[in-house]
Amino acid sequence: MRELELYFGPQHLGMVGNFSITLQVEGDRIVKATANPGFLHRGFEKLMEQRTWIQNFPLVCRINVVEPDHMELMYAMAVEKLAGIEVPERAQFIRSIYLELARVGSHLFGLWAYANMLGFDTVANWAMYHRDLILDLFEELTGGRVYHIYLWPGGVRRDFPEGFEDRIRSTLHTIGSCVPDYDDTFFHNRLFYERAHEVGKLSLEEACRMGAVGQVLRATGMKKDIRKTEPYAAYDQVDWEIPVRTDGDAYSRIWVVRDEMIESVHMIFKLLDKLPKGEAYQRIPNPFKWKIPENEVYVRCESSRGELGLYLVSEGGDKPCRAHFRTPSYSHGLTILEKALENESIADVGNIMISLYITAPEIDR
Amino acid sequence: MVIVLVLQILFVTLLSCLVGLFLIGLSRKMTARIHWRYGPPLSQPFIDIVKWFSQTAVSHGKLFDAGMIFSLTGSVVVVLFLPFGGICPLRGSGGLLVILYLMLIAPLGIALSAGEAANPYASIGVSRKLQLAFGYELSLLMILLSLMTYYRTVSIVDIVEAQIQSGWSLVQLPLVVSGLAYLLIMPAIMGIRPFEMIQAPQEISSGPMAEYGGKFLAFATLQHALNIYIGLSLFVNLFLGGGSNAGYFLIKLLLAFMVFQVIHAVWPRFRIEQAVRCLWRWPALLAFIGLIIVWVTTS
Amino acid sequence: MQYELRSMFEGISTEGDGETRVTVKCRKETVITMLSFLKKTGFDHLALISCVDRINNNELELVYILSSYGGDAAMQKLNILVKTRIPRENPQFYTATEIFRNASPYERELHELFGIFFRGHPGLTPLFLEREYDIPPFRKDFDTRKYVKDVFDQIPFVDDKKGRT
Amino acid sequence: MDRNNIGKWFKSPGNMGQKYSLHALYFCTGCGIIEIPPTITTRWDAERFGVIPVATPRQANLFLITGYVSVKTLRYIIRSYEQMPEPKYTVGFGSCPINGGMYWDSYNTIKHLDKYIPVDGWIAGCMPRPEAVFVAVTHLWTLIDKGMATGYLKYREHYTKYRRNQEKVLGKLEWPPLFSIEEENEKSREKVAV
Repeated sequence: MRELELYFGPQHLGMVGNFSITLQVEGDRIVKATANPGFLHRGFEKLMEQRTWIQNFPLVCRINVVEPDHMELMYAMAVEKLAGIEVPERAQFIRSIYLELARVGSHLFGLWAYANMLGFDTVANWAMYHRDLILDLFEELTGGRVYHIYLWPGGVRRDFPEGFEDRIRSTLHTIGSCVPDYDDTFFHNRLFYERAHEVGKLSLEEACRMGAVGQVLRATGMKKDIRKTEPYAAYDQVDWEIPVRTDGDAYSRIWVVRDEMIESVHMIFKLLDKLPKGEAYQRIPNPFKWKIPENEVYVRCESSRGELGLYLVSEGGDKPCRAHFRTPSYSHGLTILEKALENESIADVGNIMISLYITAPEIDR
Repeated sequence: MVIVLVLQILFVTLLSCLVGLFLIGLSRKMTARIHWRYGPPLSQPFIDIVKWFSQTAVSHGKLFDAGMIFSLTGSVVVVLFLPFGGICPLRGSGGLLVILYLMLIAPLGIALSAGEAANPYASIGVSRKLQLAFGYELSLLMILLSLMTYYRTVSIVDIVEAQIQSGWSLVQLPLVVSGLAYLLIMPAIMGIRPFEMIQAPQEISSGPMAEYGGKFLAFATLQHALNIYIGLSLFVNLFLGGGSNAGYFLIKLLLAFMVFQVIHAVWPRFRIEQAVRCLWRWPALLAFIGLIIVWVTTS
Repeated sequence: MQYELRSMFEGISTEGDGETRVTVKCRKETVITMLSFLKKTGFDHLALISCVDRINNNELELVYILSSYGGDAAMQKLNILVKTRIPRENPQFYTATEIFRNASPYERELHELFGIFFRGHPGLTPLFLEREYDIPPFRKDFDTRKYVKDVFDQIPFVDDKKGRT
Repeated sequence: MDRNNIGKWFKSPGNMGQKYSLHALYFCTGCGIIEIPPTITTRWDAERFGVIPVATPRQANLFLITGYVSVKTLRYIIRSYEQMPEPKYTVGFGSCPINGGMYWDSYNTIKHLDKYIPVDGWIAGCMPRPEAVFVAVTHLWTLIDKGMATGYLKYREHYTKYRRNQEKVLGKLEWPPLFSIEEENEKSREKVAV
């Protein structure tokens, strides 16, 4: 049969983010897939070298538009470690609550993308609506819907407003009350199983060899989560479980996402119950004259896509010398995607891509 | 006499286009309501058609234009064979076999036209369309055979008249199984979910429609509207007793459409090989059983 | 851990708190053997390959960050930063793609942004960039502001009626 | 639909059709795309105004440039824009296509989008809220009504200049020009000016 070269993206309705895959197709089967990133490359890390430590905050959150909060956390944590700033306990709790809210929002966005891809328009619309409810909380807290710039070296920018904890609870109850509906129409739907089962399968060994992290790894059966192995913020203060499934296909990846969302919501409730009183931020030196001693640091956290890291070098100046983000989508999108797409049908390209949770801006930076 | 015929032809063509477009608008509104949205105005498809005709359009060759016209003509001719209430312009000739034959013209025309565009997504879409047709044609043939055996006629008008006297086919015992089979293949004929993989914008960039813009898209949408009308009208005429007048017929059409729309709104789409497997399993089996039942009871 | 490494390899120096981060500085010849040794010991996850332009010393510093998938809790906590320095002019290095499969895109990126040639890499094709640059853009002596002024600001507006420049 | 519009529908059906059925090309050019899903789904529901995303440029007549434009994306933006049937409208979404926004000193993003393709309207902000899309759409309606949304005509008229600007950034373009290029005329005009 004749081989055909097919361009999937960047202008494509099934493509979430500006990303392109070149497919070698034989009939309906994909022989070879080549990822083609770079449509969103802005040279962030170069731009960061030209701005002062505090000026970089608006920049880092724009690296991943779906989930800017973990990027802020990374940068704030790295600066704290370099400058030796302690974070008050209340700020740690607030950070955890805020990051878990962001995780739920990001997973709902992923659910929108995945459901939309398979044609579950109704579920997609619901998911987007519920994400908007979470964005409303963020808007009240920080003033921005998408980009918040809320985390700060030494804590958070401002404390929770009055009654905010109750509003978080009621919003999460609203979303949680719809979980049975989601289950009936989407997760327990036979067609979802038919479409996603045995698609884009990865074994545990392959996943480890190609550097999988996050729910791609957890769907293959490995119980690994940075929040447990190297706890940051207040994750070691409450009990929670790591959801795991063993099949390693798109079906189990989406189920892991669902379980993680529910686990996150439970975690927020526990954190809210334990929230201590006190200061929410520590004063930092004058940001205009702030110089950070010469050192280097590698920090990591668990974003909603997996292990997120930042390698930050200071040369004793008022600007960073070098910053390099280790983003989970990088190996998912460039190594694993090419492998997972081999011998799959054209109908499943978007299906696999979104189940791997790839966001293009994270790759390109 | 000729004038009456011409008037009837014009009337039915125009009305079926209008009904088809109205159904598309209704479908968009209903889907929106199920999505917790407000939805577009019901007249939105008409506005779209007006817009597309006012745009420039890029043609990709003579066959690109001819295929489109070919396919639209095929659909219009099928419509003329279907009774619209009491009106059926071409009542004397043909009947079910001709309809079955003519229904193949529309996909072929689209295939010719989209093939000329040389867009790989369009050709994938066309191959999906033909595979899907291959999936439901057999069941459709068996269902029509059982109807023809039961009523001992090939004329669709006679079948409608027989139903007016003796009640709907769907509630007559020997035909119930065939009716169920038709209900199952109905989404595939109309091209809605879970059999929407022909267009599947998230997978293959709306398939055969990928290269259509401007007036070509308008024609393609009209053809799609007619296609929906044909699928529903066949069902209403064959199983729901047609209609003694146009109003009654339209109400039945609308109710049948709404049932399928609800399915369309909450289901995803199959992969093409899953769809063909599914179509060859249950509907084909049911249609075969129905055929045997009818054959046993009538002989 | 640090003692073990120091006894096995020559000419390396290690530092770190021993619990979460360990930095290993070594000569450029030992890096590849070091990486494969560390992979066998259990540090089988390559988190990042980064590069720092030390323009004052006229050197490029390559940083490989490793962590562990399996292993006990203490080992999972540990990140190892393997560092080496290569000259800035005509920089060349050996590829790590045969040890870690996900090293390939990182090396392509460094090839593009820093101009480091990785010997033995299966395909060092461009990854991100569309235009070609005289100096690889992530090096310290590449001035993006000047570049923007020279390239993008020189392109004229199409209608000059509004008086914009 | 507004009853006052019936007269307009008879007078210029084409314009009214363009107004009430803006089909936006789904192209995630930048991070602004994050606000498009809320705009088209339950919370804001752009389909009320006839704005829906479509899959291919041939079916679209509204091009929302959502966010910064890198050099690599610009090539695909131009290709998509040239494939859209006329009349077509472009709206820049976010600060970055206006003047570079916060990437004013980045080496890989173009700063002024209207140097390369004509733009009919801008939405400022980073990130603009979904309501801003509706404001832009209603403004675009006014422009279409008054006959001022003529970006596509401008593209025809100044095609030589646009093409030259595009080639300055992207190098030699591999597709043939959409309209004729007046190479000699330009040269002779320059000579006269000299």
